[in-house]
Amino acid sequence: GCSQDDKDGASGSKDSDEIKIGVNLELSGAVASYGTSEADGIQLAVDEINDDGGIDGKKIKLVKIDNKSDAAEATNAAIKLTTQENVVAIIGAATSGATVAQAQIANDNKTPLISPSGTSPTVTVNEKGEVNEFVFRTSFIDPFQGTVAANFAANDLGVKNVAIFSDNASDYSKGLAASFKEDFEKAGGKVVAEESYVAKDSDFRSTLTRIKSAKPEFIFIPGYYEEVGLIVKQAREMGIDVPLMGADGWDSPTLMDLAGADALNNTFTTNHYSSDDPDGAVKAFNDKFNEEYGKSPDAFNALGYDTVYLLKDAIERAGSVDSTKIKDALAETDGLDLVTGNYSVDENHHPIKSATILEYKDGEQVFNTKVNP
Amino acid sequence: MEWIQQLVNGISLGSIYALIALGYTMVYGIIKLINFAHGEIFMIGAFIGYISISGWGLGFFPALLLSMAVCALLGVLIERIAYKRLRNATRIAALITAIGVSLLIQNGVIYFRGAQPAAYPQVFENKSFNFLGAQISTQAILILSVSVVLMLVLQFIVHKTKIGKAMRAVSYDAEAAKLMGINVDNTISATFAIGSALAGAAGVIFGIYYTKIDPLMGVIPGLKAFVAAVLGGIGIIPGAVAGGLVLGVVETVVSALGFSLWRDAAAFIILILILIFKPSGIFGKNTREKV
Amino acid sequence: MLSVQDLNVYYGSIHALKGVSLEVNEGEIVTLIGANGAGKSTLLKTLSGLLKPKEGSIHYLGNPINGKPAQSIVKMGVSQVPEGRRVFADMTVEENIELGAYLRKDKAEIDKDLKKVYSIFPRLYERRKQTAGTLSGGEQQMLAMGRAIMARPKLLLLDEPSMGLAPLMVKTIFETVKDISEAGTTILLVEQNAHIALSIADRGYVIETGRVILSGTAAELQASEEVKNAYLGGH
Amino acid sequence: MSSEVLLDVQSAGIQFGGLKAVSGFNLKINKGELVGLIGPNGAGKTTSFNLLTGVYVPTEGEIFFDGKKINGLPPFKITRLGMSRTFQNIRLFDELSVLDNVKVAYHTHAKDSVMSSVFRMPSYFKSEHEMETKALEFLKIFELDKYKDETAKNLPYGKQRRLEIARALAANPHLLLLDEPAAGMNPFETKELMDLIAFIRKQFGLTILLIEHDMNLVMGICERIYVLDHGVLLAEGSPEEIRNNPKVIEAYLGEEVV
Amino acid sequence: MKKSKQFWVFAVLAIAIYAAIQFMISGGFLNNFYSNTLIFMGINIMLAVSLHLVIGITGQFSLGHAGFLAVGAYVSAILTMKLDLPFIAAILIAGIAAALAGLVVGIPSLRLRGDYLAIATLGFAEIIRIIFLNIDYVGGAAGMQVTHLTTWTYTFICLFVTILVIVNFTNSRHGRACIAVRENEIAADAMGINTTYYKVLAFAIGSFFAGVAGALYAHNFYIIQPANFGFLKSIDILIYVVLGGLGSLSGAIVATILLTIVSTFLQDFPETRMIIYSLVLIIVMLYRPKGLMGKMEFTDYLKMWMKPKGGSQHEQ
Ligand SMILES: Nc1ncnc2c1ncn2[C@@H]1O[C@H](COP(=O)(O)OP(=O)(O)OP(=O)(O)O)[C@@H](O)[C@H]1O
Ligand SMILES: Nc1ncnc2c1ncn2[C@@H]1O[C@H](COP(=O)(O)OP(=O)(O)OP(=O)(O)O)[C@@H](O)[C@H]1O
Ligand SMILES: [Mg+2]
Ligand SMILES: [Mg+2]
Repeated sequence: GCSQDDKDGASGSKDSDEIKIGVNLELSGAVASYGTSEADGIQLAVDEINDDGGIDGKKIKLVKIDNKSDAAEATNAAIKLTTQENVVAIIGAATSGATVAQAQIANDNKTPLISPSGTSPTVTVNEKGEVNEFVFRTSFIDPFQGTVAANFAANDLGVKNVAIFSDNASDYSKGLAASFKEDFEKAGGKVVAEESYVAKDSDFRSTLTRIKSAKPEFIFIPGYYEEVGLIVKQAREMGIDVPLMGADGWDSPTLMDLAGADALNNTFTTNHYSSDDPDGAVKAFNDKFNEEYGKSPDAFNALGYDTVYLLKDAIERAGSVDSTKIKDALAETDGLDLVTGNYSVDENHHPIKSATILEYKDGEQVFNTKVNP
Repeated sequence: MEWIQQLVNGISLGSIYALIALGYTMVYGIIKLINFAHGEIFMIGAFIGYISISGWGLGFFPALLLSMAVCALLGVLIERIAYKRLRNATRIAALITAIGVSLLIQNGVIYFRGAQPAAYPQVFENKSFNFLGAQISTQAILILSVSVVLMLVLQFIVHKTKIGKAMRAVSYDAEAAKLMGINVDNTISATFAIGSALAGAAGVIFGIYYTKIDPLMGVIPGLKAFVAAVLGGIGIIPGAVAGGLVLGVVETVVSALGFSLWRDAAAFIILILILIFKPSGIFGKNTREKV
Repeated sequence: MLSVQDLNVYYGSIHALKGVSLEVNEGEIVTLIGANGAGKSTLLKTLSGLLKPKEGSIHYLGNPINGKPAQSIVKMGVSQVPEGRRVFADMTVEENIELGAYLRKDKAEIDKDLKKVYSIFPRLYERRKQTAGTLSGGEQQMLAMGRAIMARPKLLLLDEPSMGLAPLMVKTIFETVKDISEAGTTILLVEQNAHIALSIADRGYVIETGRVILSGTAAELQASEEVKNAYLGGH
Repeated sequence: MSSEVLLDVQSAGIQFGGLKAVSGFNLKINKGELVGLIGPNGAGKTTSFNLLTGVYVPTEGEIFFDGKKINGLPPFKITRLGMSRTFQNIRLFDELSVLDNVKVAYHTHAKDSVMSSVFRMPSYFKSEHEMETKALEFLKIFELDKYKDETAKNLPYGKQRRLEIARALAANPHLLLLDEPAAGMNPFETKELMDLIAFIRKQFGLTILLIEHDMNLVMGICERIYVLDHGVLLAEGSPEEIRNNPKVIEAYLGEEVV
Repeated sequence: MKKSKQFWVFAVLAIAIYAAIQFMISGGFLNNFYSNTLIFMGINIMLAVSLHLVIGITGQFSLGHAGFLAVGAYVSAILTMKLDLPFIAAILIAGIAAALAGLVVGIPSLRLRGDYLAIATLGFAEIIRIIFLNIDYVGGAAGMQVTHLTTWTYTFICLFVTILVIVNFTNSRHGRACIAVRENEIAADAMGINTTYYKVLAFAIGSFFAGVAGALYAHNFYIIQPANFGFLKSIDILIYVVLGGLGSLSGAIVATILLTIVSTFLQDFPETRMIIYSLVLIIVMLYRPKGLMGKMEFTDYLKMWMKPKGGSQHEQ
């Protein structure tokens, strides 16, 4: 990084009446569904802000790059955004791996990087335990939701023997499973079966058969709604009627369609927010999204949307588009109200957000409990 | 009891693979083209079924037929536009075009509707009944029977009908086939039409059985169908079904033993072992080139 | 019956036929002789519609057929036994023979012809369930002939039918050719074995590097010094 | 005919499914002989070549070459022992140049290792040079040297046949097996080929076994002839004996023969 | 000799290219983005050229190249990150490990032909990927973070060696033996060529350089994950080789450069990027079914150009 000292001087866009923000997302490839969802949320937020006159009078200009769900492409894209486009900040990527691939570049080029949904702790804290100064995230980190779910299962549901069914291809899912297990065992429970699947599977019957024969009273399924929908459906078809629980990855209107309302009875999730939360911001977002895209938003849409507002808040507080100042402002974010909850950041750049526990009842998400960190 | 259940699970998973592999092996056997776009036609078939059922309120059978018809047309169109010019090119060249077509369809669909999954509406009640302590769903039985029936129909078409013989003739030597008076272009189109219609049917049935469809849904099943087709012996129609079932049962057994993460690896190990001992698949004749 | 005028055919930049003209009358056996690479096979392929001529015309029974697709030419009664047999390797012998009758619908007659083919080539009957690819070279040649007979052609194009055949079989094949001709089929015969070809043919053409250099009745050609030296092995 | 036996086939045979393509096949060839193998189509001639060269493994009997038992050996090892062949259906390396086709056959006699060619050590240049000169020599004999840079598949048929023989020769065999070398040639070209076979035989001290249906060629140059029919030996003898053998006439030659 | 003169021309040209680019990088004329694109291109060329040896020269249809890339990437990452070995050692050992993997895969599967071989190699590559997915030591699905060590100089040297070795191999009796196997395996066998040996050898050499490329790859992109090495990656590499012209090393290089440029250029059209990319693929194949360069090499063009009436000359 020896040619980076021109960063503040020659970057033409910084003095113009535009704020250039890079978007580095999985728009094609294996996890295109996450990336495209976030892109929709981001676009909605940016349109809103620009229609409102922008940030301090400056319009946001997005520079989108598709990283094809590939870490190498994500690196390349990040380099392009920082050195060619001289963006003020980068939003992305949707997965932890593709975010980690950019972390070093963000640090080297002093460009804030915010991942809407990179939940792995390693996104903001590298393997040596050092905080990636310029890297932030909008979502929870994995352990937090795992802890919440474990406590809920042990205390509120009062179950003793549980099974865990996680997605081995996703560090999100594995992270959640690990923290759930740790805290649930700490609470005196027993994990009677630990099974895994791999994202993009559609048939889970054989593993569910195994789980069923272990006779758990509760199954923790940290995963994304695409697979979870099928798992819940197939589990219920096979006569598994114990409570099931997951995390924010479940959140999508499609889950209801995939699993069916009946199958979803007696299932719980932790989430940032509840879309039927009477809270004005959430409702406004829902309506606006519906109007724009003709469907209800899912968690990725919301996280993408929130990431833009998180950045906007930081820029406003920094009072400048200077990257380092924005970074400092981001690190000081405190109590910002977002669609996905009230957001503060800790010293590891992990968000401090409250979690909501929701229950599905006859096709409706019903608020159950709110858990503060 | 658990094992009977697992066997049932394996067979129902395998019949889905078999169903997709049938159309794959058909095109593959006749044109000798690894039609990478087969998985994408399968995906389009699933979406057409979805739109016609949830959008236009069609019933299962009309939706199935519509999807098969559209896919047949799409298959012929792809063949005419993208593969026909490459008849005399190397097979790998055609394979690359097929990959191009497959990417184009995937990303075209993503462009127009996004990459998010959609959920199939419930068309008929999925009842399960108990057999020796195992839960068997009516849909699983439906899929297995559809696969077997289609296999028989296809086998009949390819081996007993005139068009079938023309297809095989074209596959061995297109120029000599022309000298028999066979219209090679039409024969190949017919092959694509049938193969793609089968993919369309598989798409709808997959949608109903698994509920979830998305623009990338064709990738993995397409690959698995390819594996199943090779496992059974390239171009051999009963082989596709056998290959599909073997694949399904192996995957299930491995998961049932608690090695679900090694499931695909185990499937490939079985594949490789079979190929080592039977280099042209389960049903493949070990025909050596006559010297 | 067949009239070819000034035919020019190219393979990419290779000019394989350079202004070939020839005539075949109904009922005749006409032979084409010429060294390797002279363009004989190219001519037959062009007649069958497998190759498109760049210039020139082909009239068959008074109709222009150049540029028509192969299958419609076959439909008009032109059948070819291609060079190198080109049997359908993975199909059985019987299926191969049946494919010869692909465009015919008269089931009863087809069966009759099938029996006829088997009586000409009993070896094919013995092997009828075997896949064609495993036949010996000569057996494949018989199969290719049998397949062409099944089409009941009006004009039969034969490309080196004696290649690789045992002497006895060569005799059989040429007798068959004569029989087919006597039954009313016109024949255009490409042959390396100029002795035999000229002995059964009515007329012949000599082709050299894409051009007709000589033509005449079979007797005339047999007597010609040029032919003797170049194609009959000098005696 | 008292000289050393080069090839000794002792009741060899092979079965494909139910079909006995060749059985109880006995054949002995002495060093330096030129022997013909004839028989009706499908008699098993090519198949017996395939048995000799290791393409098929015999299901019965034994084959000795130069005193060594060779059944069961893979083709490339048999070739290295000094037996090479041509194919009934021409099998050239289509995309390679004429020269390279011959060089490939000389391959086994070159010494440079993979390392020496990758790092272009002197032995590489030496062996390339040797291969090139040798290959050109063979091409010259077959009058193919002016086509040396032509892609093999672009040669006319007759020249392809010659190239195949040149290539087989470049493998430096003691025993050369020719499967219908004159197929597709006109009588004039066949005559040339006969002279050529006679020439290379003398030049390289070869033993030759050839399959051919052209009786001019077979009767013209072979010293002894074996006749196969339905996979079994029908007769064996001098051209004269064979020509007059009623069994051979009935099964193969037909009445009025050359 | 003529051949060695050619070598020196090649070497001088290569060093000139290297020096020019290195100068532009250190002089700041090429920013990070361009130099990174060049490195990426170099790695891709190594992958394409090494697969070219297997498919284009030896005619063995392998769909598992990404597996060897993965072996190289993971082995090198373990060596530098966990065992603190120097990068150079990691590169070499990565190549050797991949070559060994190539032997393990090649020996059983290279007896298969055509599509059966393709699916078997694809299977092996998937098995390799799944093995890494299940080893927690290398991070499982989350992958492994790797320090950035790859530079233009490393890339260039590795690329140079790759091309040199493969060109020299091809233009030797061993390379000709491989081509003979491609052209007609039965005839090659009959000419005394140990076809299995050469198939396995070509496969091992190809795997070696894929492994070296893997080492550069791992140390260029900060993180490696099993997901980066799926069968679609193998297909990407296959596309380079076929698009350039099966059997032409120059073609593989040209196609890789072009596709990398196209792909980079298309970053500005994120929504339609893959659509355009796939259209490019289809159209190129439709109009140049033999690939961009057919079987021609740069040197063939050079010869034709220097000897205008030289007709169809074929080297290699
Ligand atoms: N597919 C092709 N591509 C390029 N050139 C070809 C092709 N087929 C034939 N030729 C060339 O065209 C010329 C005529 O070939 P053709 O096959 O018609 O000869 P022929 O008279 O049938 O010879 P033969 O007696 O060997 O069968 C030859 O020079 C041959 O090399
Ligand atoms: N791989 C095989 N599978 C089954 N049958 C075979 C195989 N190879 C040869 N045959 C059969 O063995 C018999 C002998 O074949 P072969 O090719 O040896 O005959 P040939 O004597 O060379 O005849 P030709 O003179 O016609 O070439 C034939 O009937 C053939 O069908
Ligand atoms: Mg010819
Ligand atoms: Mg033979």
